[in-house]
Amino acid sequence: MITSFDDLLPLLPLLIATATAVIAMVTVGIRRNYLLTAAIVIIGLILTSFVAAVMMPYTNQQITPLLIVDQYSLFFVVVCCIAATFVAILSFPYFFSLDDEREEYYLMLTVAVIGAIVMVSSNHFISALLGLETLSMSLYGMVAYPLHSKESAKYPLEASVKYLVLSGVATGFIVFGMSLIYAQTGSLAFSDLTSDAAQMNSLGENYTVVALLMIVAGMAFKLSLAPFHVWTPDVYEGSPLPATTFLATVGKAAMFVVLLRFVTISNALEFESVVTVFSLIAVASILAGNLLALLQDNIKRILAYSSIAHMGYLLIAIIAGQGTISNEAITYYLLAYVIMTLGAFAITSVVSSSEKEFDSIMDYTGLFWRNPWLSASFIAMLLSLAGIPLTVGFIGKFYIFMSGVESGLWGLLIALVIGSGIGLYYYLRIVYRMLLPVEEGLKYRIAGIESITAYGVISILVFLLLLFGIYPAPLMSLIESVSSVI
Amino acid sequence: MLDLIWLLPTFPLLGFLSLVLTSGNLPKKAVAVIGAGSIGMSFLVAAIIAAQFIASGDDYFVIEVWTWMSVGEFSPGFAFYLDGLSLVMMLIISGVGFLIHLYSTGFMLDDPSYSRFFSYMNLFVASMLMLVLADNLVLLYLGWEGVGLCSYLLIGFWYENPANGYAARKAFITTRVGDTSMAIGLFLLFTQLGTLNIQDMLHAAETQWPVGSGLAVAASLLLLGGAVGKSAQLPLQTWLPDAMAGPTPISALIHAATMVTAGVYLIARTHILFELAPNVQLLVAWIGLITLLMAGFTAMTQHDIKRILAYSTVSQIGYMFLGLGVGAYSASVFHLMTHAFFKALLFLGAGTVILSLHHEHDIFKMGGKRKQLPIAFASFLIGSLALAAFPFTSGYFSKDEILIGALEMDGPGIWLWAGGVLGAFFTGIYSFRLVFVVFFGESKAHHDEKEVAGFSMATPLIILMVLALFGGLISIPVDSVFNHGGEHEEHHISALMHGIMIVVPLLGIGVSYLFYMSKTFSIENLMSSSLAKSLHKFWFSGWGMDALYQFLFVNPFLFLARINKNDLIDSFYSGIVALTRTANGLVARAQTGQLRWYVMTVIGGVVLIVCLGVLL
Amino acid sequence: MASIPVEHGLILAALLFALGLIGVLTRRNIVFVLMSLEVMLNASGLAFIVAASRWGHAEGQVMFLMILTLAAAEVAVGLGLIIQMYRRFHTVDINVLSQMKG
Amino acid sequence: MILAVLISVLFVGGVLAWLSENLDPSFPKVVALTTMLISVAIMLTLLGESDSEWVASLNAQWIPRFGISFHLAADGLSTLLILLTGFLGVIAIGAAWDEINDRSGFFYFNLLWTLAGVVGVFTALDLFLFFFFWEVMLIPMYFMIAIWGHENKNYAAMKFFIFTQVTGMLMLISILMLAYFHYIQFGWLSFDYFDLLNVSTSGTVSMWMMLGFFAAFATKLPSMPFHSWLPDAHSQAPTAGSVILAGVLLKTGAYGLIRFAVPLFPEASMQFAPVAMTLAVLSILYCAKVAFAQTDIKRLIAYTSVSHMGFVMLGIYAWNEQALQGAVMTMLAHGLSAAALFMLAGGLQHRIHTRDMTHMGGFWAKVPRMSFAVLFFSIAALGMPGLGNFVGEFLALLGAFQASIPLTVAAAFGLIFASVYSLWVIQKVFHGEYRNSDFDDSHLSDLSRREMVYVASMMFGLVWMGMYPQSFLDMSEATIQGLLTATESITSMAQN
Amino acid sequence: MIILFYLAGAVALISTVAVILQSNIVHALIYLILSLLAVAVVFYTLGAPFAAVLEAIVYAGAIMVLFLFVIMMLNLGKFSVDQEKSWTSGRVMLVPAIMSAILLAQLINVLRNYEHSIDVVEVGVLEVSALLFGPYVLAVELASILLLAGLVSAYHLAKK
Repeated sequence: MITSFDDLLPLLPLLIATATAVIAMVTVGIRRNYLLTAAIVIIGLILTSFVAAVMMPYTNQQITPLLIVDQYSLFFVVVCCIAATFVAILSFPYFFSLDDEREEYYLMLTVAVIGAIVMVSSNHFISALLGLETLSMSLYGMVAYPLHSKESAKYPLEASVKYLVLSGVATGFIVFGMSLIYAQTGSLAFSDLTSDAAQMNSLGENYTVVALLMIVAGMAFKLSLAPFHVWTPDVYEGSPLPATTFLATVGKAAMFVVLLRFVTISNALEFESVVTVFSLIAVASILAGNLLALLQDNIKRILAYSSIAHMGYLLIAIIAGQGTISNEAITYYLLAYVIMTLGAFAITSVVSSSEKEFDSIMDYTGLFWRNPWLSASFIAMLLSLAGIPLTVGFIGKFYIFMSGVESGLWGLLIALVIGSGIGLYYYLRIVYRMLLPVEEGLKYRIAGIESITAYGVISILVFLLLLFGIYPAPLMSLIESVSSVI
Repeated sequence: MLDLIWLLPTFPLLGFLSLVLTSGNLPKKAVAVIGAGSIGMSFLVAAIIAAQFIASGDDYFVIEVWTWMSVGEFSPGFAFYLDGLSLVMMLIISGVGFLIHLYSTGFMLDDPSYSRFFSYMNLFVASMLMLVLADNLVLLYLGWEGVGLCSYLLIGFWYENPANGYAARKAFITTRVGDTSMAIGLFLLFTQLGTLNIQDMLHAAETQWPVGSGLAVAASLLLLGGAVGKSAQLPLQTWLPDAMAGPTPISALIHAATMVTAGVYLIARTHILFELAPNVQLLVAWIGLITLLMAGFTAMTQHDIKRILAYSTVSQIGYMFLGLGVGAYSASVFHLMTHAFFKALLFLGAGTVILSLHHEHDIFKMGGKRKQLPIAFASFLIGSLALAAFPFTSGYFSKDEILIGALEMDGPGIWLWAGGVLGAFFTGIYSFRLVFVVFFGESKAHHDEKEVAGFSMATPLIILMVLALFGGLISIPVDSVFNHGGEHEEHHISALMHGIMIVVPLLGIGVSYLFYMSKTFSIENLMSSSLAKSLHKFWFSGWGMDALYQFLFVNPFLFLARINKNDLIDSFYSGIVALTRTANGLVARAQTGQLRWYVMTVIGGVVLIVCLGVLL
Repeated sequence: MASIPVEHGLILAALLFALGLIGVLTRRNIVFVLMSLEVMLNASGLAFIVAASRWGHAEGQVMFLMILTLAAAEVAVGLGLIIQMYRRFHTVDINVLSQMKG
Repeated sequence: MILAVLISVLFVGGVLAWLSENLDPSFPKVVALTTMLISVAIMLTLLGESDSEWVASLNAQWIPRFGISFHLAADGLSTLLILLTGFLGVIAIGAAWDEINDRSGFFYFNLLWTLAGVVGVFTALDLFLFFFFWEVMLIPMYFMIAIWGHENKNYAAMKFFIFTQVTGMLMLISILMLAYFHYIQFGWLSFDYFDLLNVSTSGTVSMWMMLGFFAAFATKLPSMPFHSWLPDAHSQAPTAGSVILAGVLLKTGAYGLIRFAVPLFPEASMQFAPVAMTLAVLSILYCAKVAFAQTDIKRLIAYTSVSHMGFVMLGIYAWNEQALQGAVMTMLAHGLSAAALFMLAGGLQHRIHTRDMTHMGGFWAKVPRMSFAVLFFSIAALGMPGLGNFVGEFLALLGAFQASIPLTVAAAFGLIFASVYSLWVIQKVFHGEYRNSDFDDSHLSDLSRREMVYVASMMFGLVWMGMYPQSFLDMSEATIQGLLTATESITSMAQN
Repeated sequence: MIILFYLAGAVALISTVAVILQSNIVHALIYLILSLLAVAVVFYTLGAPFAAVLEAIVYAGAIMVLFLFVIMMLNLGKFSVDQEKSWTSGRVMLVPAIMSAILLAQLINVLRNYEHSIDVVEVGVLEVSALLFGPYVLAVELASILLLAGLVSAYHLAKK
């Protein structure tokens, strides 16, 4: 129950985000102006992240049973909001010439961020569900956003329908699983499922395991872990690039935080069969993701498949949950994943627009000689995804390895090695394309006045990628302190 | 002056370097001066050193120029060791070497690669001197490999013809087999005795190993492997006849006078080791004997003037091995020296013949060249007499000593002696077969050619003729090397035996005369039977050894190389790649794009993990 | 008061859930698919109500309300998509939505 | 501090070379050469200091969370290899001087960055840092092959990268395990070499950890059965790339074995030594045989490299003074001879646009100086005494003989095979009759003056190594003695 | 009450089966409404009258009417009934049925042990409201955001 100003204060980021949504909505209602809406949203999101960052050291408070505002959630509020800001900035040139009403997109984006903020702060079924669905609901809209446009290149409708139906099924599983757990524990908050109180119903372990796994299955779907990954490439490909970016970064990160909190609080790893299933899922995701990407020619699909594999890597750290650094590993890797995925998509989206997306690797032939800067950024992102030193992706992978070693997950580490080995192939394929001699003139514009900010975003991301890859110590100590609260 | 012994290999080395660095830009006259002059300087120094050494009366003299490498206990140096044996060797090498260089200045005059020729020759002499002067086995190995390399380079000197290249490679690789054996022997010696300094090593072996001990046998066998490779003895003798592909002075210098005797030198140098392994030493004798007989047979069947000489070289080195095997070391070294004289003479004579007759090698296309090629005739006559051990020529003394050594040996000595005498009979036949066929009888072709023999070519021939005739009178100062301890034994050989040894070569010459000069007997008759034909063919091919090795080693190697050109292991990795691709195909088939199938996989996945969760 | 075994209520929910699944899996008409999804969500809601009454809580009913909200929103968006799909393809067959694959 | 400066000079020089291309296309090579010469000058300052102890040590905190520090230092062995790197760096720039005209800025950038990574590898004393440099040198090398390579460059570059990267990850796992053991035994995390040396490991675990390191190093070395990336990489790489690859990059594997794999896990290494030595012997013989069958000249040389590096591994796992010194000498000598051969083969390819030996023959008449150079380095490669390779291989075999007689005897057969393939190259390319029906010989010219300088300097190096190897042996002696002393108790235990 | 629970449950099941088997979409919708109403009765028997009322009004009422509107808009006639029949054959049903059956079997398997009877206590609108406007007030607000998201998305997607 919110009784005082003290209870409200920790909600400030959420409130600012909501206010942003409201202001944006009202502004659209009064007068449609693309630039204005975008500006409002971007400023609102920056403000949100700024406030969250300022609050981070001081705040650790449960607000009503629904939300926990601690350093960890605030850290991810910052991550999600900054990522969303970047997406918003990238969206601006992308949708600039869309022959449709463009302002609602920003509205959806803001609402989706609210969903993400709720998710990262939730330790309760209701808030988790509401946050998740708020995010998904906006994403349905964002994925299908350009469907009225005549020149819309891809298949936003198909992507959106697929996402909606499959996501609905997954939500069904999550909700049903929650109801089973609620029937067992009588509590809607995340709670320890191994405690005596939880087990007193003489339901046996299997009941708990089934309930847990149904929830996990639903979450795994949202994280596109194998065998629930089939939707990923189609949705990534069909969506407009900024929406894909958002889905791949904020959507995944927020969901993973929920999974982490859920697994940690419920002590799910105490059940051996759950650990086994997690391990199988991890191995399957790593192999399936990397194998699927192997001969793929579409960059969005490659990144989709690679995200499957990356989620598999992250799951290793979840499984290593008993260790001391697995939470840090997850946090660092998630951050790394957000940075590099955002970067990779940012570059594809800079050359694309809502009329024409350049997402085949053939389109990037010889980019290195045309625009070395852009292409070098892309190579950096890809190498980071592949986990090569000097990049944040390497430190992330280092963390995962460390947590795996600490918990002795040799089988999973071998899968990780094999997966990364396969992964190199398709990342390098793209790199190699860019290094080939220039063919006919470029099909796309690589610089426009409206893209200046997008280039700014890319530079910031490259900077972060290298900074966190070469001098990760400050970030590590921050993450060490925020992860300790979980 | 003894301190300057390092100058010996240095002069030729400088000659080599200056010729290489100028890379063929010098005029031929300058090349000749540098090429032959450097060896001449060496010889001069060698002669002075020899005189001083003998005058000093010391047993040996050592000087280390610098430490080559020092790793733990292993510290071979660039150190030279001079005693009677190396003294003889260095004199032969620099002396005969100088004569052959001098001859070459004329012989090679028309060759466009004049400078290259002399650079290799100089390098050879430098290496060979290094070999014989080395005070440790590693340095000896340096020279050993160096002469092998020069041999390779010079056999393949006329590189346009692939056959020459083949012969060169064959020579190098065959000897390398022996070298490898020797290298392993070095490892063994160092591991067991802790040093590779020859004298220390021998001393240590003497004190540590009892006679007949396994280690001594192993070590001496491994060294023997090196020696038979270099000296073209069984079973590694096949390369030498092919090595005749090089220019004739090469054959004279490397494949007759010096390099091929390196094996003899090695065994003589390390004879203490061999004495510790009497069985191996006996094996040396038998190898020598069998080789000399086999080569003798083969020499009688050849047509190529140089190949006949090559087989005779193999055969003569067989004598030296025989001598080493029976303990007549100084006899062997003595034969080594005389052989150097008369075989160099024969080869250089053959060179004159070949050059005069426009590179004609087949003796049956010559005939009656006595008048046309007088100097060559004289060389051949004297050389062949010495070769056939005609009484009181140089070859007679040395061969006699070896045979006497064999006779003095207990046990199988008499058999070895008998074999050696039989070999001498063959020697008589094939050496004079050559003389009779080439210089007597009717002239069959090449009627008009004049003998090519300028001053530079004639002088060495004449000097060598003298040496071949009277070289047997030289006494070599090797007693201190071989007779450690015991007094020199007097020969107690019956007159009958002496008689046999004198008569048998003459008989050989006589037989040869009957067949090839007076035609009393006809070769054609002899060859009419099929057995004789196949025997002839068998001997002609060098007892089928080439074919055997081709079958045993070369073909399997080529076969293996051919079938595995693309690296089997690489296919393993290609297999992994193919597997990955197949896996990709399999998983990609799940991405149908059909929504209902997607739902199916999702629900199937839930069913799967729920079942797994319950069952596990 | 009468007493109903909890498992019966939950099994009823599970049955309805399974039926919903079958519906999603088998129907090609997208409207049916959406209806089946509603069945599934409704089944989950039922499960919450059953669990709530097992504990005598009101919280389960709050959750039910949230599911209701969620279902409503999903239907709204879903139907919006169906309209667009029909406009474009003049069919409600979901198999037309399979242009992306591989 | 010197080392940090050295590495930074290379990094910065690389960037400058790239940027300078915008000013004038001919600038990059000048900038690169200048950078390289400055680096060599810096390297030479190490010489004065290095006798036995670690010099130029720099130890700064980097990632305190994991006890990772930026720890660089050089001892005799490192200094030797750094000098080799510097020397071959200059040579490589020379090799590229005429060959690379296209986008040369980026080329020299990659070249210098690879060298920076290599220097880092040779000097890093923190295992994380080591791994970091280990990977850093891959990427520019990948670019070099992928951009300036020949017809099959994509495949070759990819193969190179994947092989080294995958095994590198295995090594990373081992490093982490070791660090974790340190944590368990001492209570704090550390990746420092000297800290990790104190970790006592035993049994199966230590064997697995050792194998992780071994996999990475054996791939880089390369040894059977991890060698198959090398022929492709070499044959496709541009000349300078081959020079660096053969001359320096392979040596990092051997260096890793000497510095890390064995000292960190002496017990496991001793147990594993027979296997490793067998692999080494197999490499020597098998690859020599495969080399003989090749018709692509660069591929052939590549296989010979594998064969020669087998001697290095043999020497390392024999683990006694002669063997180790032999391994080090072989590394140095092979660095020069293989680099030279690749440079000459590259030059040949540049002139006649083919590497297929079946099209060649009789070049001696056309290009005598080049032929002589190839002859010289082939002879060196086959282990001619008086040249560096002999000293290395002889010492390695001599040492190995004390460890295992049968394997050494088998390895010695490699000497025969070496002569078989070396002479085969000479025969195919330079001897025989000249015929130019198969290629365009209009550019077939003899070595230029500049090339002569490079070739001569390498010849001089080999002769120096062959005639007076003591100057090199002395430098590495202290290191080797130190390693032997450190592992003495364990090795002697294993032998009893 | 108990009988009513089972009766309503049976009705809900049967009508749901009808929904998934029906070819005529309007009929299916009406079965669905019937099913929802039956579930509403179940809610009531379990002592949740507020939920029952909402189920009837919002679910069976509002949402289903939304469906009906759309079906009318799409104007799916006789043709679609035949099409539906051809789409739903026994073969298509088989695998899904088996999979669902396995899942169901698992659920029943684990639920079997749940030996607890509900003592039905009525938890009415008061208690629920107290929660909604007490500790769960944020949930209400968030639900509004969720609806906002749905609203905006649906608005954008469904417009002409």
